[in-house]
Amino acid sequence: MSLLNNTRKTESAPRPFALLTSADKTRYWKSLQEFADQEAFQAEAETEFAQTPLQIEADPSRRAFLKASGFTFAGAILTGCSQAPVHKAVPNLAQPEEMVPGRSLYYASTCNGCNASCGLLMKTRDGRPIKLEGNPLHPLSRGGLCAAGQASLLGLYDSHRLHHPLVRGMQATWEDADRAIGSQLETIRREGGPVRFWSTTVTSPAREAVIRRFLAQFKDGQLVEHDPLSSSAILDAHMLTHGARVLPGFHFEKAFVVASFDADFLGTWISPVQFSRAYMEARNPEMQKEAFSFHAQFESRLSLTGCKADSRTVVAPEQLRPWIAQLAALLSKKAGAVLPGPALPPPAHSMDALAEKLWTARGKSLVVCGLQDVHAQVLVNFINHTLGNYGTTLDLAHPSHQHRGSDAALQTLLEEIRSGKIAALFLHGVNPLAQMPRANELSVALKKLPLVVSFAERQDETAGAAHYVCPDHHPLESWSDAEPVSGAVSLSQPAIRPLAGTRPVVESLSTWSGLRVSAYEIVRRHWKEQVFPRQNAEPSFDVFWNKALHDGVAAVTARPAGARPFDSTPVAAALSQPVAGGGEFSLVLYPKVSMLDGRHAYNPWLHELPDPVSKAAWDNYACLSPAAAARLSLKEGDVVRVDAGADGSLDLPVLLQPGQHDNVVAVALGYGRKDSARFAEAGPRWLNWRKPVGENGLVGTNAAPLLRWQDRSLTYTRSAVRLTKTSRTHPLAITQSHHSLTVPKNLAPSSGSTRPIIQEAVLPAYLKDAAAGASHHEVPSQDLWPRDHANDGHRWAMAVDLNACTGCSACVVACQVENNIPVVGKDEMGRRREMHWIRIDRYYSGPPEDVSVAHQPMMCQQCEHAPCETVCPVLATVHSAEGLNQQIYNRCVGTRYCANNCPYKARRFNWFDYPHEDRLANLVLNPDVTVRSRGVMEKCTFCVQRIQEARIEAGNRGAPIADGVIQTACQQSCPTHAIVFGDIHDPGSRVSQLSRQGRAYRVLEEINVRPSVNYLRLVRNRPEKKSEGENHG
Amino acid sequence: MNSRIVTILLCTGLALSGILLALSLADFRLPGNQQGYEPPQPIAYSHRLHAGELQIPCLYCHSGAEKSRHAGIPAASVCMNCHRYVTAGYGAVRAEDEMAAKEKRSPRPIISDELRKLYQAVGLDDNLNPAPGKEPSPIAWTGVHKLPDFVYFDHRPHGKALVACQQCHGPVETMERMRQVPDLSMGWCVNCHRDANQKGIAGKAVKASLDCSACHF
Amino acid sequence: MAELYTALRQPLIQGGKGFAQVTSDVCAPMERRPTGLWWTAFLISVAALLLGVVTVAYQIRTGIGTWGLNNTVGWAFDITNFVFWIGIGHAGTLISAILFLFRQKWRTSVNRSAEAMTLFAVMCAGIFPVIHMGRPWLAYWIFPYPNFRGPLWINFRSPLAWDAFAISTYFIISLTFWYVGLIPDLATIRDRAKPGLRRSLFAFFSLGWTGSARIWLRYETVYLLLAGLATPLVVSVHTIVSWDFATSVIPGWHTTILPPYFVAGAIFSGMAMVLTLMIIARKVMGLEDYITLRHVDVMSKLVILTSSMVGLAYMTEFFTALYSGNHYEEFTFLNRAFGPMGWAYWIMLSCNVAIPQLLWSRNIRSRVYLVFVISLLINVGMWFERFVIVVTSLHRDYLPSNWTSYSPTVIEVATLVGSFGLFFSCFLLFCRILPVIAIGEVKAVLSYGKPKEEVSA
Amino acid sequence: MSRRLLVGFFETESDILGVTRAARELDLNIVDVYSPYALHGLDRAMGLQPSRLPWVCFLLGLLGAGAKVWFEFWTTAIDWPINVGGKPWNSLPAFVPITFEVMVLFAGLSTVFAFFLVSRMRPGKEPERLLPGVTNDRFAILLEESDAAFDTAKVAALFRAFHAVHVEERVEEV
Repeated sequence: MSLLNNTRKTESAPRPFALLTSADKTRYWKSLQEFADQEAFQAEAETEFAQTPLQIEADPSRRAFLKASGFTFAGAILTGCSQAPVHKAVPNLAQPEEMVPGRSLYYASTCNGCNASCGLLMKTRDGRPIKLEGNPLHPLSRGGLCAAGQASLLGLYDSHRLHHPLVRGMQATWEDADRAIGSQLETIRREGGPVRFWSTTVTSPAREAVIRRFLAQFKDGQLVEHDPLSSSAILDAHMLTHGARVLPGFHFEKAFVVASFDADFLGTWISPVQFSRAYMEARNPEMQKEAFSFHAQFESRLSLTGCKADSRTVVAPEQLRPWIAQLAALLSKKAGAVLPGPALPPPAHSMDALAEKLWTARGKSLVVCGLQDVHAQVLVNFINHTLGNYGTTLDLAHPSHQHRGSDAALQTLLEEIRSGKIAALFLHGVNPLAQMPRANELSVALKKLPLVVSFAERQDETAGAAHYVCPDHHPLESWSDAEPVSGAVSLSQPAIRPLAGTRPVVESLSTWSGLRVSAYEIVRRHWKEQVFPRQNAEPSFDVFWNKALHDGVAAVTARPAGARPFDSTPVAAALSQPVAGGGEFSLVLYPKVSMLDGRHAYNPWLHELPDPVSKAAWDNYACLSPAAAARLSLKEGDVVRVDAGADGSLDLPVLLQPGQHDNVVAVALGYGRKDSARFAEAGPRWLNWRKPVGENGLVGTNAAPLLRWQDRSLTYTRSAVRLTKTSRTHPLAITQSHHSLTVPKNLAPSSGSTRPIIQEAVLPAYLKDAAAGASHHEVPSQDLWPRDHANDGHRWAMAVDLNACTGCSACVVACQVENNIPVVGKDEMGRRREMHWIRIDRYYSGPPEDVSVAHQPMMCQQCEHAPCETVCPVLATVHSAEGLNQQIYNRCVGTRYCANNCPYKARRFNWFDYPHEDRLANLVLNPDVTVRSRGVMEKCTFCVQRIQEARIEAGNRGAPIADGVIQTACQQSCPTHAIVFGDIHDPGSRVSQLSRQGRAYRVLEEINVRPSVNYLRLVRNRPEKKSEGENHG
Repeated sequence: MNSRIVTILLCTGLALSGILLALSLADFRLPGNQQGYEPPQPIAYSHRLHAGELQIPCLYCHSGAEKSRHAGIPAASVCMNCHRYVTAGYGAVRAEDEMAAKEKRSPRPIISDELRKLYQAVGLDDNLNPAPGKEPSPIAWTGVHKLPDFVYFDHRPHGKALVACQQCHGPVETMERMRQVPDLSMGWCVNCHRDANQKGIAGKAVKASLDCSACHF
Repeated sequence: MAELYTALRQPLIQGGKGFAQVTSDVCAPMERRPTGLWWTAFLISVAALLLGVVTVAYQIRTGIGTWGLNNTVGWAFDITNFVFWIGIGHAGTLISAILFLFRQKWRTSVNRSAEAMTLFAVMCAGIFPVIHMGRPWLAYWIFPYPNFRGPLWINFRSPLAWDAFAISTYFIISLTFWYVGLIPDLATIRDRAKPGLRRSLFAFFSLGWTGSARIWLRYETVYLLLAGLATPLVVSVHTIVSWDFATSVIPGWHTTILPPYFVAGAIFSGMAMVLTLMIIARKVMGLEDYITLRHVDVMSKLVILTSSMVGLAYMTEFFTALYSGNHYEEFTFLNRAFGPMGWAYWIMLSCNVAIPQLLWSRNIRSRVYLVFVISLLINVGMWFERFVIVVTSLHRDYLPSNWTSYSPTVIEVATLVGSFGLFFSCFLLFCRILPVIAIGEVKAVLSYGKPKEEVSA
Repeated sequence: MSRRLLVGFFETESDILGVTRAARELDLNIVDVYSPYALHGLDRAMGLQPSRLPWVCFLLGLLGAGAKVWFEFWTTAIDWPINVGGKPWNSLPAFVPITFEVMVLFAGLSTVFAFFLVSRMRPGKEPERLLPGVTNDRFAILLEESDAAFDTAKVAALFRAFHAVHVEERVEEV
């Protein structure tokens, strides 16, 4: 596909040495005659130089040299005038009707960033996807898209992707691979050996059908699903209590009281985008008023969900099940029943209050648990059953298919692999050698198997051990579908022709089944036969298909999960389980919102994304509470050895994490992956450049070896690990070094020590006064000067609801993709030179053992009295007639005065030329936004390119720009709709409504810079006066 | 001695260069100014013939100007709309017809040299049948009006405001080969915007933005 | 305004010199071969200069990222050095122009080299605003010149634009002032020199000076006018430099006291630098008779005066901040003194306020080596004053999430060293090729051959 | 035509001032006086008018300031008004610093150039009528011999009275 215009916008202002570089590739012209006869001119130009200064070298006199150089210089000036590179414009041979060069087209699809399968809109330009956005029509994600989903776009343009199949590690053709695999499968078909297809939960019903058909050819063919971030215990517990291995649908929007035991449902648990949106629906103070939900969180480390909790209790991981048991006992007492099993110690006061709240909100409450512990999950099921939540906030009629993996099945599979019984093993979406404990053993066992086929897109750890690697398409290149929740089906369609010689799994499987069918055929046929009959609304399949393709989603009848009524038999057994313990420290392995299970370890955008809680990027680390670190006399960045005895040990840098249990060390999964070896040289190189990778040559350390099997579950916690300090240090790239709005005690001024940057109110106070929690209210003072600037047109403004913001950081990545923000690497991040235009400030308050956390998205506030503008000597940042603080990159000389004078420090400087050498990766660049060069200031402009596009489109139609038509990238991606953008001069617009609310305030409005961003105060469902132990355990 | 000769030679050379420079001063432009740029094109397409004589509207070929930022260079398929039938200049076809009439034979298809390049590009042979074994390959035109990469000019609002194409592209209908007429400098853009705000365009008041972010973002 | 002489006062120029003696004394260093000491100093300076050139070239090639700056601290060594050098420069103008207007005759021995110092310091200072730019090759954009962008002018509201005008005006006027002062001396040297290149050069630059009384009359008028212009200019330049900070919104920068504070500080640091250089020059070049202990004494007193002014400014701004009730303002100053960069504040305070008070003692004033050490410490302290203002205000500003630290890289340190290299290389060259003492003006204050009343008046 | 000039050389400031005053009292035509430094009172002794250079300085300074303030106003408020930080188009207070600097620049440079112009000084100019030693340690007075008041004896006595160290005659082409 040929592109009309240049695919990359670069800023090409004169560079210092540009004149001295020769133009060996591009042809230059000086005058028309010369241009007409380029070759002759070239020859002439060459002789002109060749005959003069060089021949004088025989005469060494200084005079001659000076003369020669003078002449050369004059000649250079003569020949150097008016040079401009010739650029080719190559139109299509035949123009597809809907494709207009320079116009973006949006196609609906399904996200493949994790198993949650959110709805996607793929923005394509000139035949290539350049941005992924949430699909507002999708019933679960409803327009939101998380950071990992946004960033998965970069995987498409990853030059390290496999571009061809590998046969025993060697490049091969598909014919060779097919022939070899086909003949081996033929043998297995004849001889009947066991065939296993090991995959993460197959969210695509069409693919599942193909896999099952493929496996059906063999006497013993099995699909083994396993999720690296497993929810197996929930399904297993439902098997015990409801007779069906089912993951219920969670309806946070219907829950007025939410109790979560270690479930990070706003961050990484099962379907965070869906849950965040639903959760916030029950927490909108304007809409909800009294029905504002109450959220209690019990966890051992500070999760993103814990940050939002109204009541957060720090509990050691081993103690979580006993706490659940207590809650179960309290609730069963209220229900008038006695809990079978041994007596429990008397409950904590806070538990009592929570039980009371839950009991009051029977049927409108929700208790969730993220533990990989079947017994704990059984108890949670019991609690939810007692509260009557099944059928209201827990949906077994529309179960989730997002996580179906079974740890037990996995364990069986691993045993089979070790025993060498398996004849053929297919691996899709899993990377066991990086995700499983005892990987060495597994690697040896894998190599002994007769046939191991991996469908990995990249040569990951496991692909290296496979006999054949048959790389799958990137999800944006292929047809697929998904049914994340029973009844909600969605389609995936390709946004680009495959960039490399890859092949969709379903095509590979159909090829090996004897008849190659294209993925499109497979999906369409599946929908015709399986999906279409599940709906009655549309009689014609073609219409149904086209509509589903257009919308990306379709609603069909759900498939019953076959759940039986609650059976309390397993509860007694769950209660009588012994509690593990012992040892000073327990290890908690957790996923980060960026790296998740590590499948995105190739993705620099996600590595660069600071963790919204720790604010650290480009690493995983051992989180310790400040007290624990003090006990071990560890400082941030000291390398500590986390020793789990026979299972191995990890050496990790320490990060101090308030709000964490003092006996817990928490380590993120998904790091130390082979895919991250490519970052060994990342970032601008200079004298003091520091490697972004650790001693292992990888980003972070893989913590998977410390996963633990317990009761046929792969659990993420482990008791009795030993921590020993090593003598090494490993600098961490932490992008926020002061964590609180309170200034250090010794520097506290008499006028108060806490800054009103984030304002918050408790719910009772808010209900009395919508403006509760306001710091001093200052009426914007009069100007010293006349108001010269009529502003009668649009005036763009933004409202950010701090109550809705979970800190998930989707906006950060969305902005990075939209605005061509470069990846600067760990060293630069550590030097506090991150380039993100929007950042999530995270502030702790309260004592370290009971921290409250607030997140604040911070971007350019587009001040009406912008301090940055006045100080720019060259008019590179000035105000637009519509209230935007414009930044003109090509005018900027880079004095950084504007950034110094920005009270919000929202400006970003190009300290170096950040790499743009990867021509494939450059295809992701947004052609609507200039790529900035070194020495230039940049910042958020409220996505002015989108404003311009909307204005021009509206102008062409002759209609005004409707509210909501322009969505900034951050706003579009936000799962909770915390960011609203619009015209504040339009009294009906959402943004002006929000800005008039009692909760609205402006950060630093006392300095009269008049920011255009209104923040809405955070409201916490806490009692007005904190009495001891009331809400905090 | 030797040095003196060299000096004389150099001085002469420099003087000659100086004369050359003086002559080219009339042509002198600041870097980036490509006023008068008139590169040869792979096919000697004549705007004078198509837009001038034949009066084909600009938007027939450059249809993107209404829908997109870029006016676009027409796809070869657009050329083929007419050139499926028109294969050579009128004169050449007449001559062949006369010759055929004279020689009492049916006229042979005449294909002009320039149009042959088009047919080759779309993979057709001289009888306008798909040429076996010939990959169609797009025509690499040489861009004439090029703005720096940090400038986002958009054709849509200008067309909507009834700015004539010639305002920026010059009298294209008289050009045998495409030539850049204005200097396309920022001042040129800005001053046109100012004029338009004062005088309106085609008798209609317009609001042409003078904001930086109208073009730079 | 005649000076009062008491019996205790020494004459300004010692050794009962005649006019010819003065001429030959001052010209001697230019006419003999450079000493080993000079060569050593010069080579060290040139080496430092080369180091600076290399590091600046590396920085321009690679990017400002080679400095230790970050998103919060956008200026550090660059602007610190800029303000420091500009401050150094101010003493030269003060000694030449302001003391000239006040008819302080003792200035004649030091004004020439003080003016040269001004020029070189302004050169050093001028480098930093250029190289601190992300795209220094576009530095000319901050001047309003006709262009093809609309035309697009510059932002006359920006203190950086003011800076550009102030610095260039300051340099041009200082250069003019210095050159005008040199013309008679150039003629003197021209007339001493044997025919040859040296004479031709001096003849070229002495503009045909003959010493005619008619021209002397105009010359005096011009000199007076230039002094009258340079005096408000020197005040305006540092006021404008202080506006870089004072017009901002950053707590610690945004204070109205900054202009007088900066001017006082500039004169203070300049005096210290003049003292340093003079003490070296009189020793190295054998000019003890011209730059006498009395000069050192007078300058020391000025140092005490300006030091006290600076100290008052420090106290005032601290008091204002604490009394303001403005949280951010209060915090910034507490943080300056007791925060993580408090050490810089205390270096500043001790070097600029505490140590100069020693000069109240005549004993210390009369010991040249002690004065020398104190002057060096003041230079250090004044550098830190600018560092404190620039960095400690920035590194912890409004939003705590932005708080960072700052530490310089080797590139920044080498650039500072390089600027010293440039300064001293220029100064040493100046000592070799031009009269370091204004011969004509010294002759005018000699007691030799004066009417009685003039001498004693 | 040529004229004859008598040059008297003196060694001290008091002598040259004295001889000049005396010569003026005698109504001698003092062509010029030369000194190695600026002599106070010599202008009075010679009866010279004060220089008019301050006017040049004042007027050109005024011109510079006026031109600059107009230029700043024209560029920011008229030619292309751009909203900078919400400040008014005519931000006069902000224009003051540069206006002042340009005023000083104009005044200073124009004064110096005017001085060079009226004194006929230019780079590379060979000094006219260079008397030996006057740039070092000698003072010299030039009297026109053709003057009616000129009396050789009187002048000789005068010179002697003021300790002339050397006297010579010069013939100059006019």
